[in-house]
Amino acid sequence: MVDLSIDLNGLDLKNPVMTASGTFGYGEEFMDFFDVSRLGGIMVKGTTLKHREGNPYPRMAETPQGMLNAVGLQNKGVHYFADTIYPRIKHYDTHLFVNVSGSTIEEYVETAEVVNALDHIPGIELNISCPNVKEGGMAFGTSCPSAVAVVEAVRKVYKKHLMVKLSPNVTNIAEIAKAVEDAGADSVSLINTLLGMAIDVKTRKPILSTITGGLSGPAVKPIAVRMVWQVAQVVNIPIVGMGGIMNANDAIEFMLAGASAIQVGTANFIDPAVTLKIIDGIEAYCKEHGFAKASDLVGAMQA
Amino acid sequence: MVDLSIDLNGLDLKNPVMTASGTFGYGEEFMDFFDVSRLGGIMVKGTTLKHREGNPYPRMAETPQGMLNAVGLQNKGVHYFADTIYPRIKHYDTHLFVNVSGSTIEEYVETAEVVNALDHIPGIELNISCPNVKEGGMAFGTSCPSAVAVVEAVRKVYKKHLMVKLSPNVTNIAEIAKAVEDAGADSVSLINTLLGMAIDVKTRKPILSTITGGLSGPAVKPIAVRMVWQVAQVVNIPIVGMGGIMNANDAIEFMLAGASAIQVGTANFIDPAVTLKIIDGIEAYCKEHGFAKASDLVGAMQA
Amino acid sequence: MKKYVDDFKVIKNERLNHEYVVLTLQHPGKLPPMLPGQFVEVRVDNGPNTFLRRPISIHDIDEENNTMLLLVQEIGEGTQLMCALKEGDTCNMVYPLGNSFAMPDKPRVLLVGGGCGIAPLLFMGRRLKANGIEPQFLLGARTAEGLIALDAFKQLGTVHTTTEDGSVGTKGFVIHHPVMRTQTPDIDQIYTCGPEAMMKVVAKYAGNHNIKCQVSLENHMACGFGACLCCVAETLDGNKCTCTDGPVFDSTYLKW
Amino acid sequence: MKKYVDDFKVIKNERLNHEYVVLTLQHPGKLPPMLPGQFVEVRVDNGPNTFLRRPISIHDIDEENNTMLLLVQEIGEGTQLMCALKEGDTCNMVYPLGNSFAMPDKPRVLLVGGGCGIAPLLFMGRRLKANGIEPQFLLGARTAEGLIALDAFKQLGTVHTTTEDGSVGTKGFVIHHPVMRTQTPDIDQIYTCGPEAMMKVVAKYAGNHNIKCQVSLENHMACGFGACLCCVAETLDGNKCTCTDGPVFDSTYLKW
Ligand SMILES: Cc1cc2nc3c(=O)[nH]c(=O)nc-3n(C[C@H](O)[C@H](O)[C@H](O)COP(=O)(O)OP(=O)(O)OC[C@H]3O[C@@H](n4cnc5c(N)ncnc54)[C@H](O)[C@@H]3O)c2cc1C
Ligand SMILES: Cc1cc2nc3c(=O)[nH]c(=O)nc-3n(C[C@H](O)[C@H](O)[C@H](O)COP(=O)(O)OP(=O)(O)OC[C@H]3O[C@@H](n4cnc5c(N)ncnc54)[C@H](O)[C@@H]3O)c2cc1C
Ligand SMILES: Cc1cc2nc3c(=O)[nH]c(=O)nc-3n(C[C@H](O)[C@H](O)[C@H](O)COP(=O)(O)O)c2cc1C
Ligand SMILES: Cc1cc2nc3c(=O)[nH]c(=O)nc-3n(C[C@H](O)[C@H](O)[C@H](O)COP(=O)(O)O)c2cc1C
Ligand code: FES
Ligand code: FES
Repeated sequence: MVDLSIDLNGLDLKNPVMTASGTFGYGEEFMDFFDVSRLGGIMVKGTTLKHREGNPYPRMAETPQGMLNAVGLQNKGVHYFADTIYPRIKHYDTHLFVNVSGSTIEEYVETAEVVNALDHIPGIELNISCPNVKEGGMAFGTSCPSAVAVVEAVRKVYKKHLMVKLSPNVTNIAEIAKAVEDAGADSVSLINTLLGMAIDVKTRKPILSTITGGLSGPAVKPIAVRMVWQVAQVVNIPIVGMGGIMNANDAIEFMLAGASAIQVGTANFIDPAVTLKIIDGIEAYCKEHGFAKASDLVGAMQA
Repeated sequence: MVDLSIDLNGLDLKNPVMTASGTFGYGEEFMDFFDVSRLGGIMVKGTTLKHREGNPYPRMAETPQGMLNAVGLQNKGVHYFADTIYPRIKHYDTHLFVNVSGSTIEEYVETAEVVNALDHIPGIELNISCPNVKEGGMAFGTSCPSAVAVVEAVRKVYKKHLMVKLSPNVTNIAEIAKAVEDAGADSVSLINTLLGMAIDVKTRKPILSTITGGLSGPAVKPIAVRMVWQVAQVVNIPIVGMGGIMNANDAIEFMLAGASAIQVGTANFIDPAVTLKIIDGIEAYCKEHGFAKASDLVGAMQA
Repeated sequence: MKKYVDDFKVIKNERLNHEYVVLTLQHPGKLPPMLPGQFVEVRVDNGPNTFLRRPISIHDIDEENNTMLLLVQEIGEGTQLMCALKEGDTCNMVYPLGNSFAMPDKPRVLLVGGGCGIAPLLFMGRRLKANGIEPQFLLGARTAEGLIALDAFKQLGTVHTTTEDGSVGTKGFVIHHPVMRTQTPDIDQIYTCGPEAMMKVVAKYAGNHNIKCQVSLENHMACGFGACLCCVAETLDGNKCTCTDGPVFDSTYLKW
Repeated sequence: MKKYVDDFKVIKNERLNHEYVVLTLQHPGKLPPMLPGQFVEVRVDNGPNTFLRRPISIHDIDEENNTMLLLVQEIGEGTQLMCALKEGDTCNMVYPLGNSFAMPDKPRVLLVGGGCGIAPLLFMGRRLKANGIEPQFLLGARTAEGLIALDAFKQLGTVHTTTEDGSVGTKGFVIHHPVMRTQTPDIDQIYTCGPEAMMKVVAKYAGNHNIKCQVSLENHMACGFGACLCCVAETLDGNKCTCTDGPVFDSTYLKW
């Protein structure tokens, strides 16, 4: 038997496979396809203090082996989440994380405080890397001082697992990861989407209402793996890797590069039960290659 | 008749289609496939002051709609180029540019000086963005002060068209483009490859001998188009766009975003005569959409 | 309504003309319940440019043979690949998705379609007929060749047609057809699916005459089942997903 | 040698066993000159993971019928797609690429192949025979099933075989075959293509006995015609492209 469990800095995941924020709703949308309790973790949709309508339609463009999105954190606000959605999903037998976003440090802090009070939410993922909102979002994640400021502020009020989600739209992601670790993060997750754009040559207009959007999917995988590997060289906290994971081999690539766990995003749209296949595939790989524990894969690349 | 010519800050290109450095050899390799004189321009292989062996094999990995390379500027040095290769290719009836690289500012300057003396080379492309060499290369292109330093130094000795090739591995490419313009560049070209990585899960080793390499191909196109558009908002010199261009529609997307000319890289490997098809495709598009001049497409996106 | 992911078998590919194909797809077992107005998300794997699934309306259902019909219009690489499916090929689908046309309170029903938007109207017509309502169809196209699947519709009700070049039916757009030009129309309910411009004039006409009108939107989708929030339409209650809250909306609910 | 890009027509797909296929491809016109040891770059379009062309050796040429044979081993998505090509399909190729095996000075020639590396040896054997030289072939495989295309080789010369399990021929690797174990071998020239480990022991044997040895490398390639510099092998003169300076090298020239 392969031991699939992962110790994420004190948080015990039943396996390394989580779902990525904004691509898995609140898990409920997937219940028809499989029992989401089998997952290592679920990252719920990007949540802000107040209700947000998100960006105007069109919000999506297909690109070579990838997609651009410009959803813009549409959500009903953290209080609605706590009051209405949380009671519906808190019984899932897996770790639920809330992906927390804000336009100001105060908003991040206030949102984190609300989530801190929810018993069945063992952690948050601080989204300092959303490229699809005008204020805040990615701006916090692209410089060390601003990243540190928001992490330190949230750390003061948030008592559970604090995962910080990094932006790939930076010159030196390792530097930011290190700064965020020093500021008190329990783990880092990466990558969020890369800023991209697509133009419809027939109409000569940008396809997205916001002109630019966030690129995800297999196209970004080589960049994401590289960033995970770079970050793994400098931080001591666990890394949660993502970006274009479509199957177990992709997931294993991230783990070999240094990720303790992985998140699956865009792939959920194409195969809603893909995460189960990835869990089974990691198990099969461990068996075939003689790993007793999935955690032995972490950083096992031979450079 | 559509006028395909482009004024690249005083340099008259017969059409907007150039080939990207490191993907077209010295043009000779393509002579069997088509007459390279039909091109708007040819960017010859990355050239350094001294002979370079490049990186060890393996230097290539295939990725979803893209590839990683780690060639590492293998070339015989600028003197060999001037003495042996230049005489062979100088008769091409198109603009030949030399892509100039170095580990130190002095090397860039000395190499540019040698090229300055070659009558049939109307311009250089200063490569401050190669991710595949240990020293110099990308390091110069990822901060404004170092980019400015190398451009200013080369500008002093290089009297013809000075194109500067920007790195996409930065937080704010527009800032660097602006700095480089102020330092005396005649045009900017972008994007060079994105730093990426791939691991063979069977062997658990990196596929490239250098672990990381440069990502190119359609996968990066949305990022490249976005960067061209961002740079177009801030500079007044022409932009030469590239990154994943496979066909005329892709080329037009870059032009609409603000590129005066484009370069085709990886696509040459898959279809050696693709550049001709792109030239013809741009002409057909102009006809169909009522553009008398291809230059009218530049920046014609309606935001 | 429970959603599934299944491999269907292509048992027939009938080409109607140079741009339309009707695919008959067979479920490996028993087809689960589905409603008119719902759609499927088809996986089209073998193209370098087709990354996401493609949403396609359920054109018709044959419960006895456990088959589903899709009416596909070739407009890009994904639909081209679908139209190239051959007998015996496999087609992976997520289904059934979205809400559905609501059954009418009153019997005088008009279904207005254009382009591939006629697809869900056939299934709806069948269910109406099964409920004792004989609907009228108003189908518009650019030319005679664009008027497809008429025979199937004729089995379910009266079929009116318009063509822009006047080669068949009334000349003009659907809105120019007599059935929509009377001052006191004998219609209680309209269902419409097609180009947005067409649906907007139909909805406006319905509004002017106090006719209930349900429209089916074809927004671009990444997932089709509520996970991505890419497919929103602006409604009186803000942005709503066309894939879960839609694709069918009351026309008055949309901010058009 | 002038290079071309052309669509060939698949006129036959012969499956040899679960991993090997021989494709017969017909040129639309007259085949241009090609040499044994050269290869083609095949475009495999319809896979999300196959972005670059795939290099495949020229297995044989039929100048009369303007056909080319490729021996393809299924190892990944690209070769799987090639092996799935059907009669009548089109296959786009850049060809002919690379240098070639040099014709020998002396007549006693041994061609040593393993795996898909036997592919270019058939074409070479045919040219040798046309030049009045009857070569010996030494073909190795893991099991009897891996020994393919033997009949074709037998028409051109003596065929020796080895299998790792001893099911056919000598038990062991090619290097264990008697033809390579004599102290005074009656061989003037070896040509070898196959797994690198195999070629290395063959080259070492050749070196020990002062036999000339040409090896054909199968480095990963992005372009196949000298444009990318991805395919280099280390030689006495530094890095050389296997696609233009190779794929055939004198074994003593390589830094092995
Ligand atoms: C709920 C729903 C039901 C649908 N039902 C049917 C149906 O029954 N039959 C049918 O043929 N089609 C239907 N469509 C439309 C169909 O999904 C698109 O035509 C298809 O996704 C296009 O894919 P493609 O790869 O062929 O084209 P692409 O290459 O993706 O696109 C080609 C061009 O069409 C545009 N386009 C792509 N998708 C859409 C869209 N959804 N709406 C408008 N323009 C688009 C693109 O912007 C592009 O300009 C439906 C769409 C939705 C959302
Ligand atoms: C000059 C030359 C001639 C060749 N001749 C033939 C031939 O006649 N018949 C034949 O079947 N094959 C031949 N090959 C090998 C063939 O090119 C590869 O098997 C093919 O490219 C693999 O593509 P794929 O998509 O099936 O596998 P991929 O999915 O690309 O790869 C599957 C696995 O095989 C490995 N791999 C891929 N390419 C190579 C390679 N070139 N060498 C070693 N390992 C590789 C990958 O790293 C991966 O682990 C030749 C290669 C070269 C360079
Ligand atoms: C439609 C969509 C919505 C997303 N919303 C969020 C979000 O709300 N918060 C967040 O941190 N990341 C969001 N992301 C980014 C993903 O969580 C993930 O970082 C990214 O998509 C890369 O992974 P993938 O390639 O597996 O999709 C979103 C991505 C997509 C495609
Ligand atoms: C094999 C290879 C070698 C390259 N060598 C160079 C080089 O020497 N100098 C340089 O500035 N860019 C080099 N590049 C980058 C390309 O010129 C181009 O910027 C990049 O590939 C993006 O364009 P594409 O997606 O069309 O290939 C190289 C790219 C590839 C794939
Ligand atoms: S298409 Fe994903 S939510 Fe509607
Ligand atoms: S494969 Fe490109 S140079 Fe050899």
